[in-house]
Amino acid sequence: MMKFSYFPGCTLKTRGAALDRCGRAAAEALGFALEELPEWQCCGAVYPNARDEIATRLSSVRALMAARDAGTELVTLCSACHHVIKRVNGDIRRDEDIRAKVNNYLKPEAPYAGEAEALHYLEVLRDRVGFDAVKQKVAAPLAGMKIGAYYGCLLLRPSKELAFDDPENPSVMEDLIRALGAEPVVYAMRNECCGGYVTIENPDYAKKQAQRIVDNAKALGAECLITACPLCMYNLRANTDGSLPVYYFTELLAKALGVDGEEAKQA
Amino acid sequence: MQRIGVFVCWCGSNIAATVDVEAVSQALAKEPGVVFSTNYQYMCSQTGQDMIQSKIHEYNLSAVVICSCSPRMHEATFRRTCEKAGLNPYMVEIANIREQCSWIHKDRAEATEKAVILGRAAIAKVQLNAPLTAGTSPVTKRALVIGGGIAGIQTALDIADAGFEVDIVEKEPTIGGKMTQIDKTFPTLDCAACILTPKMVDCAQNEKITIYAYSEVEAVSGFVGSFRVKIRRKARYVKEDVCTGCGLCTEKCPQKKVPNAFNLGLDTRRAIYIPFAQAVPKVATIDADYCTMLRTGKCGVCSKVCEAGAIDYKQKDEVIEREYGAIVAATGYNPISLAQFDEFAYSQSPDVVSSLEFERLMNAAGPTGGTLLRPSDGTHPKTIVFVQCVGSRCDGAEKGKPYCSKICCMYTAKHAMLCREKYPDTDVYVFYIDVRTPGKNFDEFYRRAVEEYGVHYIKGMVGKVVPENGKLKVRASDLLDGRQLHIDADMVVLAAAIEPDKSARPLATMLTASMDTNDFFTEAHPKLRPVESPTAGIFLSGACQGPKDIPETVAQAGAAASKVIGLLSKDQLTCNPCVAAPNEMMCNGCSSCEKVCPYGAITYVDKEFRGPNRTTLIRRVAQVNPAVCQGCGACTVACPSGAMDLKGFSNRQIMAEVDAICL
Amino acid sequence: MIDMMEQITRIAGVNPRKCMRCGKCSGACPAYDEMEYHPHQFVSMVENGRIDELMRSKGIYTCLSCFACVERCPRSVEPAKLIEAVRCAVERQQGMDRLRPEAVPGLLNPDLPQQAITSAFRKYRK
Amino acid sequence: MSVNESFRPTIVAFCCNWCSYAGADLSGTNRLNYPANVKIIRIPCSCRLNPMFILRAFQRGADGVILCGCHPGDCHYTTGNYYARRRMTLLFSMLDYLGVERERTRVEWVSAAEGAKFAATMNEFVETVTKLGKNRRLEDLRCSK
Repeated sequence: MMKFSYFPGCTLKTRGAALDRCGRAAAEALGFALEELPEWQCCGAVYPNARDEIATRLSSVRALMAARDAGTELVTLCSACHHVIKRVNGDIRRDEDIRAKVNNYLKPEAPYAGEAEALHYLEVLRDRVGFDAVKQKVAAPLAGMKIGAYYGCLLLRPSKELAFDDPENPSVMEDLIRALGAEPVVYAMRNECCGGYVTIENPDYAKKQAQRIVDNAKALGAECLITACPLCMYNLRANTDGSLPVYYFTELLAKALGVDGEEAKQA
Repeated sequence: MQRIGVFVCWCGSNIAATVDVEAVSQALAKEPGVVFSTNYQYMCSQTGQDMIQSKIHEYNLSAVVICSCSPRMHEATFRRTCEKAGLNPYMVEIANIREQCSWIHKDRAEATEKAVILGRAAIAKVQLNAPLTAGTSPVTKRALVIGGGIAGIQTALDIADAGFEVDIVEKEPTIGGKMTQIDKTFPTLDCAACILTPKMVDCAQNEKITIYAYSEVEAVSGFVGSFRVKIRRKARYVKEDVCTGCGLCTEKCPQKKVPNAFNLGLDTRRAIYIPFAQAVPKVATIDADYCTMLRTGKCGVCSKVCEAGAIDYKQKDEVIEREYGAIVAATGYNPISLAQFDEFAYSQSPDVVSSLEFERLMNAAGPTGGTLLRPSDGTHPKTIVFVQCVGSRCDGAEKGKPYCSKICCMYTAKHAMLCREKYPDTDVYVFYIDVRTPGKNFDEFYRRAVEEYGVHYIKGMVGKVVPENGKLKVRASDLLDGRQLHIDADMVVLAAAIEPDKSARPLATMLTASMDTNDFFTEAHPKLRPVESPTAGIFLSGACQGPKDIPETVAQAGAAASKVIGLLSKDQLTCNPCVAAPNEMMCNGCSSCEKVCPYGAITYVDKEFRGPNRTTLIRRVAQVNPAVCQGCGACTVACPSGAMDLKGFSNRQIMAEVDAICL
Repeated sequence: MIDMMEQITRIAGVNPRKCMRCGKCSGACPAYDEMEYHPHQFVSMVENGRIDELMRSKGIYTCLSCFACVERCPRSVEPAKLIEAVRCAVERQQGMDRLRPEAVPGLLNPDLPQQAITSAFRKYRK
Repeated sequence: MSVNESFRPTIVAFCCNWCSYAGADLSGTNRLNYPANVKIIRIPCSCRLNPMFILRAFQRGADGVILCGCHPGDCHYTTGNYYARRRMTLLFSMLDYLGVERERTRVEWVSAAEGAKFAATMNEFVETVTKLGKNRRLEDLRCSK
């Protein structure tokens, strides 16, 4: 059985519990194990764009180091955590200065040089499990559902560093939707910002942002949206007219696989 | 010991500003063998050359060292100068104290010291120079033009006009290239087909020109004057000499759903097709990927309707071999793939089109018969947004090209103007970074688009296109007005960057012609030899050398032709005398050299040698054919006994240079 | 001022001189109308040493860090990184935190994910 | 470090005529600086470089030797740079055996269009060799009396 280190992140233990719970249930059904890192800390929440910020990079490095020591790849479900961890890993690999400072600070037994691989759950489905294998495991196909995948920013950009998918025309969630037996709806706003944390300061502006996304998806025929980010989820639900239901992608995945069906409906 | 003359050039201030030329000539005067040393302002000028010649006589010089610009610049000039004064031209060595010294160093003392050392190395080498005599090789009086677009066509016509045979190899079923797909041409707005198709017909009718359409160059060997080229003639499944081009088969073929490449997939054609009405040669071709007969063995409709009996389902690719004296690369360009720029929603909406697709949508022979209609629903677009520089002028290797594609500003002005002329009720926006219109009547043309036709030119760039409810929601910046624009457009036209055709890279490898980092062919000199490759006998025509519009392409095509004519009009070419030669006394006939020679210039003969006690013995020794050897020197290093050496770059000469530098 | 400019470009790790003034960043920016200086102006103002004005602007808190300008910039100038650098320069000063811990309880609502608060806290604080 | 500041290594650069020598010219045309202790010897092709030349340079006091040729696949003589690459690989292990540091000898592919790469390569190579310090001189026992 494939084994991965798993980093849930703060929100997945609370408000975003459905993302976590369904993700774990689906992993089990698909035959790979997510082993939660012991004593994991915050990923850092936002990637420090400033090159000279070291402290905010440290907690990601701790998670990465733990995965390296466990000899497994590090999987995250939350796009924000994934974004931070993957980019910090890239910094460690690319930037000698950051690498030296981080190692000086943490003084690990074995210096960390970016040996671990940071993966998003979707990448695991695409590159390790394969969508054909997912399709074979689907027990209750989501036939007839028209689903718009919402990517947001953090999964895709900057593509140079995240190398997750085509940043302007991604396909991994659409492929997943197809594997689950539903019909993907491609709409251009799927990689535009949901409003992010600006909702705290300026909810009106966040509302405008989120509503545009929903309008575009609806115009193209989507009946619901899926996302991989709790903050996107919040903005798409709380800052729109609520005309489109929004799910975590793992909720629909678990539902199609026939696990955790009851809970997915409640979510 | 040679009697050496040293001539240090100032190159105006190019050298003299950073190198103390007087000190260099004085220092070099003390080197062994130097009997005369001087410096002068412009050594390559007539006065400079005259001085060299008079000093050769005056001091009875046997060898000359010139400290000047790169030998790639003026070695030939100075060799000729010395030859005229009775010296063997290969008794001249150049010390490169400009490109490799004065231009890269700022410190005068340092640069002067380096110039002296470079001069000393050249003196050490010339001490060991020997007079060399160049042999000759014959010229095959036939040229090959690779690529049958406007560049190739013009080059071929001009060469044929001078009386030489020319072959055109074109990978598509017809010649004509990109220009056949273009609707109107700037800045005169005459129709592209009207000016191109007569030239295509001229090619077909010219008895000096042979067209190998639907063919590709497969291998090239040989060298200037006698290249041997293998050409793969791809199977058309139609006998080219029997087909009359009546087109009946292309109407009767039941396979109707083939994307029409000529219209860039905007409509469909049959599996057997003639790309367009004026194709040359006007012969049908079967698309093997779609033909039911070729795929399943059941159909044969085209064969039944063909009265000439031209269809041949069993036709195979054929490889022919031809000899040429000169080769012209005219492989042209393509727009880049827009897949990486989907912020413009090219893959998401059929109403977002490339500029070349827009040409087809405006063209009377195009999929809409010349009426501008949206590909999605066939309605007239009322608001059209043009985006310039899509993929041009990009930094970094991940996306796009670092260069300006040169033609987009003008064709976009043309498109915008034509839209407004044909459909005055359309709103036309052009988003630009810079409008670049150098060229005769070009800027006037662009201004007319703005002033007379009312095209909205907006300095800014589109950041996102969102297809929604039949509209394209365009988000863009207007930098001069300082606002973000939101335009509901009906069509978006992307001016995609252009790149060299994909076939150019493998071709360059076959031709051993060099390319730049963007896969454009490199010219022998960026200013003075713009249509020649550094590889002798290879010439460049059109956009394969860099982005070009039609007038420039035609001008360059003619220039390339004149260079080819100059070459083919010679009966003999002077060979490079710097060839390999074995010392037969040391050669043991091991064949190591023969194995590494890329030209097959080395053979072996059994030769009689004097043995001890008046005996003779027969030994197998290497022989180099000086007309075939290109002087790379691979054999000289492979030779285990050190018998093989290279004239002009002998082991002793190079060692002498090493010694002089490391002193 | 030149020192400040060097500091900004060093923190950001990008070179504003690479900008060719195409304006694609400002065409892509979803927060354009919320900022008094727009992404392309940000780049040129950093280049021209007008850091003070940028440090006083509200726009540095409106940038969503959505990286649309970073992704689409054809010249790898990546305006968001410059904006972040200016924000850092402001917040690293004494008493210039935009968000104080005391303010957090008032922002909480039962649906708002922790991530939003944590992110804002990281973004708006030294 | 202070020891090395005054040390200016002698560097011999062998450049093939078609690509790298032209690339070196281009870096001159573009006024791209590299240290004056790099001296270029023009050879027709990288495959003309007899490993003997490198040994000779080290005998005569060179501190570093660099060979520049066309990119693999782009050789003017089709295959010359492949021969050069193979020969240099052998020479490297021999130099190792002789005790000459690996970093003192280098092979780089520089095309005629890569003036900037040529200058950057030379700058970097000179820096590397400067850090290594003076080379011990190989002795030619045939010449010793």
